[in-house]
Amino acid sequence: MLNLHLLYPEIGLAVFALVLLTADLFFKGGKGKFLYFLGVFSACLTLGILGLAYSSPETYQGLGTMWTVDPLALFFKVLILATVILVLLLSVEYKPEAAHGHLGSFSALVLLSAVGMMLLVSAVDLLLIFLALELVSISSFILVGYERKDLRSSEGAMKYFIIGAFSSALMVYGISLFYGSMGTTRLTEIYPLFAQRSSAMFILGCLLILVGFGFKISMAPFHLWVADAYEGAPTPVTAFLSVAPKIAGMAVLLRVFTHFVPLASLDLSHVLCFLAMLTMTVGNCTAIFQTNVKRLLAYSSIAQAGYMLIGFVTGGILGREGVLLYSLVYLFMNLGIFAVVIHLGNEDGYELDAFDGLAKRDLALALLSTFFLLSLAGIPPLAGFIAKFRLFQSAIQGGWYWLAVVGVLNSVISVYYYMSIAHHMFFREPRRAEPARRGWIVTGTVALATAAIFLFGLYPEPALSTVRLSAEILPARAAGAARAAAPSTGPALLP
Amino acid sequence: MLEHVYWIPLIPLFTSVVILFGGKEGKDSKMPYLGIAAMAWCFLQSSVIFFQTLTGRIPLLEGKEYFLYERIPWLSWGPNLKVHLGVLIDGPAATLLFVVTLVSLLVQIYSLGYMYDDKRKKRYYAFLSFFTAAMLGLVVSSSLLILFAAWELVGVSSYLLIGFWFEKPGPAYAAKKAFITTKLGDCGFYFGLLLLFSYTGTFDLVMLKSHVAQGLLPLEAATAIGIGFLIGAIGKSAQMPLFIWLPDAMEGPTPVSALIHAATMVVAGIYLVARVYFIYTSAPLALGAVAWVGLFTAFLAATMAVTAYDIKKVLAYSTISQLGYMMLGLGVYGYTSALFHLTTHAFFKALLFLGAGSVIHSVHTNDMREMGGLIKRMPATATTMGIATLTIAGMPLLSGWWSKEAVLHAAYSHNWGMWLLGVLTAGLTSFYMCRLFFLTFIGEPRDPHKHQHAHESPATMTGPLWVLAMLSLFAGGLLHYNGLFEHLVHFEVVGHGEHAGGSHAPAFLLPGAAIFVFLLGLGFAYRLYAGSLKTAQGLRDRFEWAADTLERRYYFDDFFLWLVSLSDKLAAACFWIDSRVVDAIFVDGWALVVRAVAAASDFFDDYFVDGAVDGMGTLTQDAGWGLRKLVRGQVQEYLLYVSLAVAVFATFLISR
Amino acid sequence: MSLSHYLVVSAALFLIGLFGALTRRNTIGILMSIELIFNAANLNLVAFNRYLHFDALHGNVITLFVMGIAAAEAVVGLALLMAIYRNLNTIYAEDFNLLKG
Amino acid sequence: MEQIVFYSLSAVTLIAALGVVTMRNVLHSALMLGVALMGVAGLFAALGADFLFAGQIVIYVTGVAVLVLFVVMLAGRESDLHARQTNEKWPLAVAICAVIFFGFWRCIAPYAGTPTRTQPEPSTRAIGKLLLSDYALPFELISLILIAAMIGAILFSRGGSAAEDAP
Amino acid sequence: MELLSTITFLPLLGGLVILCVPKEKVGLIRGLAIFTTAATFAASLFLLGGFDPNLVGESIPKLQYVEQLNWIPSLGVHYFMGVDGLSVPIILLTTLLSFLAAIYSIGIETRVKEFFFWYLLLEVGMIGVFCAMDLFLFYLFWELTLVPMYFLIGVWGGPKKEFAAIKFFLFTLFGSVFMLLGILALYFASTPHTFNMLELMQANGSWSRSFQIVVFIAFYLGLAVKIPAFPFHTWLPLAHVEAPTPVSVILAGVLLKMGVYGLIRISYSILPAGYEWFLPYLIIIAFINIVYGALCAMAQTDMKKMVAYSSVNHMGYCLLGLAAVSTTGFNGAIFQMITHGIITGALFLLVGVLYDRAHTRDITAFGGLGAKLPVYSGIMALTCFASLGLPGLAGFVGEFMCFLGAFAYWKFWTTLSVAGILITAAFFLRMMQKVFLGPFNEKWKDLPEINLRELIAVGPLAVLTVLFGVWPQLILGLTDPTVKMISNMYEHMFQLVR
Repeated sequence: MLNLHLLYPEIGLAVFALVLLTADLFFKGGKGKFLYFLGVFSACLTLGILGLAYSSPETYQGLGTMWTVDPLALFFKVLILATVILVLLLSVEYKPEAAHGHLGSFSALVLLSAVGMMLLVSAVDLLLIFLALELVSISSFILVGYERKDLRSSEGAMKYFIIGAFSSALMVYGISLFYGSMGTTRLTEIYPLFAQRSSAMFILGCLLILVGFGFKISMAPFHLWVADAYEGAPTPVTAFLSVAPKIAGMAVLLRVFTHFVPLASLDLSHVLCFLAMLTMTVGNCTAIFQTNVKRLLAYSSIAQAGYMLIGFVTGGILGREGVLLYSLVYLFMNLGIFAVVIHLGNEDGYELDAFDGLAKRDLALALLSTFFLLSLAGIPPLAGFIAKFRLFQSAIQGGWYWLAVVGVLNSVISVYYYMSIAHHMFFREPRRAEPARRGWIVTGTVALATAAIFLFGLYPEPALSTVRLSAEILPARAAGAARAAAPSTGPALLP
Repeated sequence: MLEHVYWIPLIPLFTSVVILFGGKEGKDSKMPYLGIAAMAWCFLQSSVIFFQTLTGRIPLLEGKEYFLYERIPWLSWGPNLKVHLGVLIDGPAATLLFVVTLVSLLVQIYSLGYMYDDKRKKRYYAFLSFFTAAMLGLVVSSSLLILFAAWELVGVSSYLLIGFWFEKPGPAYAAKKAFITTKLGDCGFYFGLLLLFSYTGTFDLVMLKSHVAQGLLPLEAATAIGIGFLIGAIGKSAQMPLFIWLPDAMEGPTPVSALIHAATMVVAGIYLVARVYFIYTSAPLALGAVAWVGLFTAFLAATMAVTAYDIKKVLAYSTISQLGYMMLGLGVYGYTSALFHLTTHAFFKALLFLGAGSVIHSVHTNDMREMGGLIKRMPATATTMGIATLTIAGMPLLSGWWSKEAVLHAAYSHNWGMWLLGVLTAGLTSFYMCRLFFLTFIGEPRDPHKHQHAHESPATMTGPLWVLAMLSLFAGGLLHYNGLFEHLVHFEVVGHGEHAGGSHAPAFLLPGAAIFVFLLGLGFAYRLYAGSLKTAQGLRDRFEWAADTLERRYYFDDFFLWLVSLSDKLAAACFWIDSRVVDAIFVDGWALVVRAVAAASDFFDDYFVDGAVDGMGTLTQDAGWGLRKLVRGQVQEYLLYVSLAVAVFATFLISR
Repeated sequence: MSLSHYLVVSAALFLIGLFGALTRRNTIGILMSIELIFNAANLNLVAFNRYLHFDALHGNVITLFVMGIAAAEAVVGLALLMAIYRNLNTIYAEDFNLLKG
Repeated sequence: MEQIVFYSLSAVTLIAALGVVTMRNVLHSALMLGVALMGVAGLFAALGADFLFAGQIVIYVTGVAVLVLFVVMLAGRESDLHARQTNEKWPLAVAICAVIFFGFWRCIAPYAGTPTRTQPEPSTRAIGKLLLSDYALPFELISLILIAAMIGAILFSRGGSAAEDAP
Repeated sequence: MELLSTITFLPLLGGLVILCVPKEKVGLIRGLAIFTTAATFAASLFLLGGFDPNLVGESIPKLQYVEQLNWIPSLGVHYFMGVDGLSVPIILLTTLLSFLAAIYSIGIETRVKEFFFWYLLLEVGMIGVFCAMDLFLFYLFWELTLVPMYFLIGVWGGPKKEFAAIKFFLFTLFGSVFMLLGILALYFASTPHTFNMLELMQANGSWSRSFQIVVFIAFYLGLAVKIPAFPFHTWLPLAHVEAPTPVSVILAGVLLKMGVYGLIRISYSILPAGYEWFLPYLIIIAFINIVYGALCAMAQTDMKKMVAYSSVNHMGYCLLGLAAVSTTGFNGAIFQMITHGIITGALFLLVGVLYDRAHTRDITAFGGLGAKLPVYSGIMALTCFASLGLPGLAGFVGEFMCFLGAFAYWKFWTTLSVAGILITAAFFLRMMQKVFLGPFNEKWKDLPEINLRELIAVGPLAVLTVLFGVWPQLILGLTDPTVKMISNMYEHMFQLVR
């Protein structure tokens, strides 16, 4: 049964993307800003359509041939669209004085990658997952290299492309092996075959698929492109890359590797636990030595991916809820700090001394960005802490003590470089006395993000309940099977 | 009169606060008179109490050995642990009340004249009344904890008074030294208190006495507590190892020395041992220690006094020696004799100091070598000093004779060796006291200039001298008459009668030896110091080394200085460890961890992957590319890492 | 011929592509090697479809899609390459060292 | 007879692939790529996937290989022709390939000797039906991907006109 | 009307109001800050008024002014605030010191608005820690104090302020992060998963000893950094020296107490087996803290660093009291905490007064100030003597009770620690002698006497020092019933220790 009606939001967004593409012909130069707002409007419209799915679950949630629309997918679709809206708004703010060509194609590409992500999040077929991943990758290759004139942008794009292509090639080979051992790429059908078919080829296939996903969420060994691509790309694209694909990647990881192919069965959980620790530690330790804000935030996003992996490794309800909550909170934290980076970047560039003396120039902005940084570091009264708390809770419950300890130590290391930014803001003298003139978009984004991190920090109850509701994955398999593989590795310390 | 005895310590306390904050500084401030009035009132109260208790008009409470025992709860924690603020008046307390208030009153009157031209007189009187309040608090308090509190407050006030002229470096250093040394002693006291509390659970003297009586305190605990209190007493009463602060304490004004370092504070140690005598009697070892410490202190101090030329230092050594006598008295079960000696000593030692004060006041120097023949210029001071010298030297029928004789008698009954050394010290005492008298008053004036200016002190100063002189003359006899003092202050030791034990000496031996030794000392002193000092100088040159050791106080001072420098070195070492080692471990340790991770990834990269790339320079490329830096942004490196990871994990998973 | 023969050929093709991607200094060489890997995967898919899961032609359809993707990748890659060539006038992977650290 | 076809085709493919990887001259390696892809097409034919054989030829051999040739011509410089083409890390790359080959060998071993059970028959109709029934969504999606690629290609290969520069 | 919440969040309200006031109106900002701290202090007095010390539970502490509402049901977290005999005196100390330090910080000229915002935020965190009875809430307030302190030290501090600020932040965070793991472990160990301290106190019977030890170590790491116990104390001298005077008053006066409070409230009450296992090490650490701290203080020439090391010494006494698991020991520890807060607070203010005038804290640079600044040296002498434990002043009673309590069980170590008292006396007197006594150093002939503002800040503390010294029952009356209950909560457990 095709029941394409489940995918109306994606289809609508794709149409809007194409409309934007054609509109690009008519609007040249300055008037291009309108196209951004058109993009934002289309994203809002899609959100509206999504609302239907939430309002009447029985009609708008269900299983298509290759895709399923379930609370998990809906939750992530909402997050992706929110990111798109904020990123498009920020790109209006980005380099206001430079003349803008092809604004239409820029926002079209963003919308296309949003479509890709929305499909990725709801796909249950490996081929569809691969195609969605490809759409996202290709559009982001182009977005990273969008500033043709800037050498760094094209070089960053090139590096990002080479590694992206390489890992998608590996992934395809993995899918072929998967197809070979399982006979089909549809994850829903593999469960009955699963028990007796876990041959070496299947494991290798899954591993190579994991490489594809690892690249997308910048897991440890596959994270090396992140810094170069983020630094090269125009800042709104960096913001977009650091949030949306990462969240989508985590969603698909959750769906594939905790629901359909339980980790423990392939005893991958120890490997992934090591990878999670590696990601966090490498992300944090290299971030300490950075002087460029974008590279620092790149490594910080790698570290954040590491924290999310904790929830993924420990599996179980708590782990899944932790990942969902973390992605929700991470979105606001990151976009908040990127708004400030863009705002300052326009005049002062992207070195750390762009933040110098911000407290003197614009105390409110300085205070709010400090709250973002503290939330990223996981300091209690803010949302970041609640999210990390949930993840560590799942780790301790699952018996992964060492993972929790490494996670906790990493948040301490992360405080060092987050605070080095605060250090520049509060302890250094500003280069220019007058405060930078702040557009309404930056103020709006920063205000929204602060409201979010304080709301989720001080009264996280609504967020936690929505997350618990949306942590349910369709098609629900026999409950027993998933539990069977729950890891019981922790020493029997717990009485 | 007796019920309100708790007012006696409180009145001087309030006056000291009033004086400190009220009135204005400067020469003619009225505050001193307020101080004297308050002290006069206290003296009146305590003398009434003393005479009534002495003459038996106020009887002992039935079945008890004290006249008054009241207390109010001060501090309570835990189920039954309570500390009370209370008053306990028994024989020794009454005596000491009288002695302390008397001497304090006389000193305050005397200071009117002595400190006449000092602009910070107000603060001086405030400290004096604060000191007296603390001392009286110590005397009357019923709980050992409050006694310890008063003990430390007395230490602080002596610190303030010694360092009164703090502009000069001498007094400042002496004050610090005094406080630290007494604090060292206090640690022993502190340890004793802790041990006592851990065994009995209370600080109250009366309760403690009943506890010990019931034998609840094991022997080794009693000994340890006794030793602890003894160390406290050694610190405060300047006994052998910790006496070094007393000679230096002479830097303070002379009336202060008279009050604190002769009559009151220094006897606190003796009073403490007397107050907890029941512990000592149950721990013979501790009592023995008391005796030997007292004996050695007496003897060594006496030897040191012989060679000293500073008039106040001689008196300081003599005080240490007399305190040694009292300790000896206590140590040989001579409880009454020790306290009797304490009382009489207070009078004539105070007199000696005040006399010396008036001499210094007029001659403006402490050094006896610049004095001589002052009797012509200062007849009143000379006569009173003469009486005091005779009393302390042991002239029969004077008060010194009675009390010292009683102590020697008790020593003899206990162990004749002690008695012999005691008599020898008595001889030395009379020698150095007469030497002092002759050097200052007799013979021709060595410094004519000072001699001309010497003048008799004003009435306010000589008045107290005469009062003390009269007391030194008659007090001994009166108190000894038909055992008045005996009745007031006695401690019957169950196993050891006052006169029991020890061989009974023939009646004439003890007094005879004492008289003989007194005359011997007098003769020698006259021979050496009355006329020219040639012979004395000759003797000194021949026994150069002996004179030198005595000058250096048997190198105790150097020992403690070395101890202080040792603690400074230790402190410096600790701080070095703290800033280098402990800090390094935790701060750099943390940075180390982070750098290790970064280095590991670099090492992995350089060694493993870039091995070949380092040879970049040698690559034959056309000039366009030029020298290329070691490249980290190598995209193919990233590919290598990815494939390497895949290879490793593949083998790991499949081979499992 | 049996399935393992084809699998061996595709594995060999995969490895050669991998080797090429890791060692070629010219970016185009890297792209070409990645094309080889894609083809190895296609070969795999068709072989499995033919030998094991012959009931439905899923394998072939997937291969078709993979070809499409490979083509798209090549297009974008080469376009990027042209952009870089115009700025840096070199296409050697070692020279992309502007972004590092 | 079938062995001969298989062995010759696979030999051609593998040698051509090796050529792509090791040829000093980029132009030659591009040509070799074309030959390799043709070999793969042949293998498809051997496996009875006729539609794919045609598809491979159309898409890859003509499209991609030729495109690569153009780019080599455009971007290549005289100095590239005789430059050493492999960087110094090739010993490590060989080691990695060997390890992975060992992994593959462990996977392939169980499938040795599985015979083909059905006779190959024309597959175009079946593929067509499948494409529009089960794989409808991927079909649409691939079009979106190609559009995106198109945008990229146009954007990047646009001339040096700096006027309407990208944001 | 929830009194505890008002006391805790009144400063936050003040802080937010200050944020809205424009930067230039310095006078208004200072007025607002002092008014807020004064109001908080008044509210805490009101709390004291209504608090009945004898209302004590049998097996677990009985709380007063309890506020409990369901804050995050999905995490099982309750907004649970309550006070008992242990926390009331410390809250009073916090509000008093904050009020007096606020008066003293009128002297701050640069960036006044930010200073008072962080300052009031700090006060919220501190008060919250002592009222929170829910582990999650406790941790939240505990970390809330970190950020403001980082900025207060970092912006207004001395020459090496940035390094001191980040070192303080990382050190404390490193410890408290392990505390978080401990809290999580406790959460999962309790049968109906809960963060509520009171329920955890009852649930610890069922936990295995090794579990309690591991969790105890996790908590101890966090608390030891704050106390500061021996190996983790190196941040203290640096932070104290670099922090501006009012901040170092708060740092010494209150932040150090959070560690000891945590030890009693969490480590002892919830993990008795862990605590009992750790006792022998605790007494050794206490001894090291006392003697090592005193010796390091002796070697200092910087006055403020010396006072900082003396706080290490004094907190050593608290640890000594804690090592004696008895009513005497605990009472002594709490008493010592309160009086140390008052005395060291006053000491830091006085050192600050001298620093503001002479711009140097080097002891050897001064001489004979006694004559020039009579009132100042009078108060300084009083505080120094109180700090070295002179009876009749507040320092002695707490110290003595700690020794009494500890002596009952650890005779050897306590006797050694008595040497600590002597060394403390030595270095304080050495400082007094070098600075106040001896020949007058002409360099300082124009030093002005202590002014009214500083006198108002220090005066009450000096009066309290004497008051608590002469009549200590004022504090003991408050704490004794609760401590009696706490100390024999685990009578059977610690029997073997006795």
